[in-house]
Amino acid sequence: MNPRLSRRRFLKAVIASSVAAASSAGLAGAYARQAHAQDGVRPAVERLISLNINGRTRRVDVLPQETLAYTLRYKLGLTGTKIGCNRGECGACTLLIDDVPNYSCSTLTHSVKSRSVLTVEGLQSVTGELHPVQQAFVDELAPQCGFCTPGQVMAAVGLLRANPRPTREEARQAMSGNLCRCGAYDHYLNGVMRAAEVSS
Amino acid sequence: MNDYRYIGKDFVPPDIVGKVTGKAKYAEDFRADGMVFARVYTSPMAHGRVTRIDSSAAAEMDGVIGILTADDLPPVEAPNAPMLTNTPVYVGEPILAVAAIDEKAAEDAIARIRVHIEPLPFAVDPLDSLVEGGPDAREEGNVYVRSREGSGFRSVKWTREQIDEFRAGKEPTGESVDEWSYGDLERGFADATVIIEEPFVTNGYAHMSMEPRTSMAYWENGTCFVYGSAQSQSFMIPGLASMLNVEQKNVILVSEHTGGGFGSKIAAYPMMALPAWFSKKLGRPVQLRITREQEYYVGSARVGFQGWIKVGFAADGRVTATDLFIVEDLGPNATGGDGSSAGDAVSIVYDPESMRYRGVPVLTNTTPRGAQRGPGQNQIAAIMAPIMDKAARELNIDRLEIRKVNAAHNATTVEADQGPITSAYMKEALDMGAKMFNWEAKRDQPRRNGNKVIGVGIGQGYHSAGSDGFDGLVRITPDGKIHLHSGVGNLGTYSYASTTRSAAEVLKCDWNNCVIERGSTAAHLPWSSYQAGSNTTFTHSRANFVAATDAVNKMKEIAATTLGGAVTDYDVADERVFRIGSPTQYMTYAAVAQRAIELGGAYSGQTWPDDIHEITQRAVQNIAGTGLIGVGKDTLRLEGVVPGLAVAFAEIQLDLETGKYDILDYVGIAECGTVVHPQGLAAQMKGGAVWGMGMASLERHVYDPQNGLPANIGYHQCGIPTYLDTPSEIRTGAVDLPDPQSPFGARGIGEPAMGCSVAAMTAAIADALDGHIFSRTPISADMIVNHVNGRPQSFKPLQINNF
Amino acid sequence: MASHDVMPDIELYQPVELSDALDLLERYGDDGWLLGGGQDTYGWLKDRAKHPKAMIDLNGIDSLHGIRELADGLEIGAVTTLVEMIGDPVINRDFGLLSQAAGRVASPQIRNVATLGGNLVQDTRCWYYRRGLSCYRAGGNLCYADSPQGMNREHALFGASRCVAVSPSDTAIALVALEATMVAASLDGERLIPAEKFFAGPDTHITRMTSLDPGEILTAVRVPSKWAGQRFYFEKVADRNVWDFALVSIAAAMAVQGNVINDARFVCGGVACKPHRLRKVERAAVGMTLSEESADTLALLASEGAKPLTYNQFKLPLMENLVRRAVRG
Amino acid sequence: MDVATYKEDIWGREVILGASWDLLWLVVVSAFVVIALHAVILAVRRRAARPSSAGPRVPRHSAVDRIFHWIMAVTVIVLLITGVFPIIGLEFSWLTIHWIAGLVLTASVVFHIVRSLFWQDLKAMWISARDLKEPFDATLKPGKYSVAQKSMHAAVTVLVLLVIGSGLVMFAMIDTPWWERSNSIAESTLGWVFLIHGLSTLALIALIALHIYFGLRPEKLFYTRSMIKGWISKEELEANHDPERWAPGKSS
Repeated sequence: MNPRLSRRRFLKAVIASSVAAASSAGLAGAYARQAHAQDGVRPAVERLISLNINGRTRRVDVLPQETLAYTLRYKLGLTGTKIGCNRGECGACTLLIDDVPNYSCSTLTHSVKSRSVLTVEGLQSVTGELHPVQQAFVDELAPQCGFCTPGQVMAAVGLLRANPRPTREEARQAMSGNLCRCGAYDHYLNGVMRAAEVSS
Repeated sequence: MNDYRYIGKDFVPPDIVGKVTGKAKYAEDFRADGMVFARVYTSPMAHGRVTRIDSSAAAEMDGVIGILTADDLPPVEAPNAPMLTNTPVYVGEPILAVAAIDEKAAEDAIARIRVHIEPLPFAVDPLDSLVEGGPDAREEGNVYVRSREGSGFRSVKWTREQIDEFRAGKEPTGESVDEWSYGDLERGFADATVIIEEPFVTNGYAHMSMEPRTSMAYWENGTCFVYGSAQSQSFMIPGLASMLNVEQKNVILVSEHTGGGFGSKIAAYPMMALPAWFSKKLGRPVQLRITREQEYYVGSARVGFQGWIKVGFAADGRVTATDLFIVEDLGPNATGGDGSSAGDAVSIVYDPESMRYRGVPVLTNTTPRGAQRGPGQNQIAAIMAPIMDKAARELNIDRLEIRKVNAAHNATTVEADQGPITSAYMKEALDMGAKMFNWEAKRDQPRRNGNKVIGVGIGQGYHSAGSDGFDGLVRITPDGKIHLHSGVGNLGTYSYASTTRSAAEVLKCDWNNCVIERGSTAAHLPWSSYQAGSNTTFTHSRANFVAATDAVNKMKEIAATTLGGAVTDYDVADERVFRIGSPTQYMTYAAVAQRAIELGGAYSGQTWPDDIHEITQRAVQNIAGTGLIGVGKDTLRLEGVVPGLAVAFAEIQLDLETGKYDILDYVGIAECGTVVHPQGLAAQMKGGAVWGMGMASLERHVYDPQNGLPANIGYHQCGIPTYLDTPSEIRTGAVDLPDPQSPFGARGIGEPAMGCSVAAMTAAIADALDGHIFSRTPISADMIVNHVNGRPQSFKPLQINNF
Repeated sequence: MASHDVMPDIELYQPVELSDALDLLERYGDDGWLLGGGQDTYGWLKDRAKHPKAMIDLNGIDSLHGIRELADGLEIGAVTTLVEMIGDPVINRDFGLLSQAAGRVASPQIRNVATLGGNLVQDTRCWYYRRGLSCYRAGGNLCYADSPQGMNREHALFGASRCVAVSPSDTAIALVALEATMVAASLDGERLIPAEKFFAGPDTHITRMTSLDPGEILTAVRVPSKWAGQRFYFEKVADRNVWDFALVSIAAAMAVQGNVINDARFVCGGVACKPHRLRKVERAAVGMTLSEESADTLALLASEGAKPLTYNQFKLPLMENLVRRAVRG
Repeated sequence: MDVATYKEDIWGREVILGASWDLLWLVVVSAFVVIALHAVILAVRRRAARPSSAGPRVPRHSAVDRIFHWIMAVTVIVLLITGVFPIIGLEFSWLTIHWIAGLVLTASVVFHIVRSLFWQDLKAMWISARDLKEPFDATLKPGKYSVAQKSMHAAVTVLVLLVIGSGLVMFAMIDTPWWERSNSIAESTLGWVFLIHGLSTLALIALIALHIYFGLRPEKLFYTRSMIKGWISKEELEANHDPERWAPGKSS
């Protein structure tokens, strides 16, 4: 039985009478038990859900607490999305949800039902042609170790969808939620600016 | 400029596309049938002895496959770090591992395990351990001494007075265990017009590579397959084999991509071997994904310095003498080296006429330390730059001039033995940087604007950047493909690829016909250098040159025997061996390869030179008969230290009210011989610059001395520089003068690229604060605010691990 | 204190009606965890430093979402994201202070999902507490940060009582400066709490950062027109310009006529367990003209009554400087 | 229901956190039950005529003792309110009031101890073998204090000393006008201190409930009056006490 719940009930009871308090102990317990029984009545989330990932609908069995990064990497085999910190402190797991950059390590999979998820695997054209951002990052030798790159790519794609012709400073601000331990920021920004040019 | 075909030209490294598409596989992206997931239980205690492990509840849980403890593993002799331990010497040291069907089950199990640990005395500040009666970080002692008389642990103590005097900024009088010197120090100081004496501190801080050191392993009839995160490739094998108690031929390391290392993944490390042992016990593949927090614990960190330095300058700015004393904050199981390397760096970058180095590497119960980008060189670079500027002021010399007066050149003699260097053009680098940066104008501009002050600084970086003795291996197959076998790791510098281009250069072949064999030691890789110490470019331009030359000679021999004439009559071009003067007489590389197979012997790798490493021998053995083999050990001339040098010019605008500053301009100049890969070089110079900026003011290493707890276990607390803490644009350049001892004149640069940056930053900060020297890194906003407001700093003198 | 990073088993509810959310909260009591953007949730759970039994996701409740103009000012739903606030024309027109504050929170990706409610009720960043140590705030018997050797550079100057942690919220100081009102709903009905009273110190609520009672949900924030379009100043000083929390931050609102300050609110973040109002400065400011002299005079009043710890004395001059800058504008 | 609550300390070891406040229920409820039972029993039992408070008076409690008693009463109540209410959910800024009240209580107790040691008759409070027969033998009448009163005093003495002792250790853990808190006591030690403080508080709550109940019972009300006004009537004296063993006026 959760302590504060019981304490609060206890307090109310004391003000009434301690006889009431005596029984309210049992009451609260019963209440709590009954509450959990009710879970059946109004259930929590369904585990088997459909996800729209890179334009495809995938049926997945998802635990209530599961993060999107975990579902992608461990259930759907989409390992392009990297887990650098699992804390929303690095951006390696960045992907787009309805075109908006998100940290998938800090997003519950159940919160993206009925929304479209785009990961780095979904950028290439059917003919295998690189997305302008990917091509620009190659041309500018933007990645070094490459572990933060998928996140950088997705942040850049998100930016260009919202703002096709950003200034370098706007790009810098928009990319700032992605850490690069190799310190390739300058090259990534060159890439973003190049991609903006070629795609417009 | 050279007229090479590939050297000095940009190219698209074969692995980069995978990085932008997410197809590049890192250790934790691999899966194997029946693979289980492991997690480690880490020590909550800075130093203790495990008395009892109660894991019964965990073992019975659903999904739990097995538990591994130190007792399941062969003992490891200190100071080497064990895979699992029963006597943890730092918070976060792995004590046991649990394997389960998924990570959650493994963590649920970890949460149910009770480990009883008897606490032992600990120290998180070297001086707290060095002082008489102070605790030793290990029961064996607080210093590990390496010496000819025999290495081992000792308990080194100073008297309280000696510690207090050191803290008070006086020359340390306590025992040092490491010492070297050259020249006449006394005379050097006697000759000096200006003498500057400073106590200093450089906090260590974590490598925190983006990719935590995940590893997956399984066994297949006696051979262990390890999918690990490694800076190096072939170089990992000997260490890994000994950790696994198997022969080198029975270990295969797959490491196609590595999410950063910066010195923390140079050679085999315990967490790489752990899953292999676990897999052996469970009989199924085991993956151990290291979490960010655990990466902080086991991922190693830079060695911290608590030091004292005294530098004498002649009237013309020449450094006459340098006396350097360093107490190294070594963590629990490193054996030191940063301190002495710092001394070496000083002897090269500032070329003092006389010098003495003394040091004590003290063990502390903090996270393990290891080499980190410019280990030693970069700490001292940050301390030296403002000292040079202070001397320049007192001698009324320009800050650029005083550096040029002491700049390393081809005739400079270096280090304790005052030996030669292969080549050095520091003066040229300084001039080039000054020009690009517009030094005079920036130096003389109005500095104060309200509460904002401009500061400009010059930094110099150094690291030995190359060695010899490694092997090269190329293979030409009958399909006309040229296979360049590269056993160096893939850290993200692309030097694994750019160095193979020296072979292509020699073979005069089309780069599109070249295939780089790499990524797995099963890909028949030669014995190669570790990808660290700015080593790859120099070392493997040479090794690949040797192998390619061997291939060319063999092709000429084959052509001569096939088409007649003498070997000297032949030359190569356009993937043909042709008779000089009669271009109709030629064989294509494809044909030569076919012929080589028929001829056998050394041509197709049936035999090989006996001076090559056993790993290379095995590689040749395995590809024997598949084509023409060019192989050889690098025995080219190498006399003297190979210096990687870099200079940086920085302009900052410091806000006196907040202690924060913006970097308005940054110019980094590389002095690394011939430029091999311009884009790659720029990337290294800029990455190094960012690292320097982090070290200068942001990156943290905080320990609670009362409980031995680290604060910076994640990216947030570590303070890794972001897009908005670094300049939007960083300018770079290169001197591009060839080194005589490298076939194409190339040397390495990775580490100096950072040293020059942190030095330029500390110098610029001092400049903005009218020459005030903090003699400490990082210089955080609070330190600047306290200084500007005439408040004492909050930390006590020489306190370390405080930010 | 083993290190963890995988989400443990926990129930998830995604109610679409506030009443359902309140029922769930009442049902689970302390074991229920309200979910906004979740950016200050998953770390706690992954670390297994807190052990709620159920997450109650408020994002599906339309009534908690959006920005509405009221007769007097405007109302911002609790699950409105920071990025929505940053881009909102009305907020930018009338309450630039608030959008500036929201714009300095954490990182772009976090601002995309972080909610106003979550940013206001987020827990302190004291690293000892975050590490899962059972200090006073975690229900224990001592404070690790304010021990003789505690590393307390980021900790409190004011209002500490046993616990010395500070309030990390950037939007909180802006809302206290704007004299906002918090709307809290519970099964017993709705309660209006003045922003200043909404945040609680350790002297009264050592295990909570707000005065929300168990069973209560912050549903909206009302910003009165009083300060609309006035002279604002916001600044946050942090080690890094992304992600990091304020070492010291300031939100100031000034009603200025001609060159004279008629009314003013100065609130600092990062110096106390709740947004710290600089009452002395506010009183003294009234009637002053905007000048460097007034800036200096007011600055000196900023840090009065501060009790610095071992490593945070730098916050005193920093506060004074921020007041100076706020007056300068 | 545990007596103590536990937690994992900084070293990952289980240590005591303090008393389990769920015990509060038990204490309050059982105190109530005991009181209720006692009330019922006495209600059914036929009671003797109550002695009159009129007529000549004899002194029972000197002014000093009465002042001490009421100071103690007030501080203890304040301490209970400031100490317990926040725990059961009524949160307010309690700490300062709590420790100030604690100091007042400590001071008055010290005063009382010194006074009783040197200027009062310790034996008056001593529980002898004869006292123990009292309740079972109607012919035996107590001296100045009945065995019930003596036991109450003894129990309160022990508990108050415990609560003050542990309280003083906690006092060292907070900032005061006189010192900065040390915060250097081991968690494991602290746990015991909090446990003692908590348990003795819980016991005091029960005891005080009884004390107040008896103080308000009609046949004992004259004792409460005597604690306010200082005197009881000769009649009350003779009805409840043995003049041989307590001759008011001679000893205070």
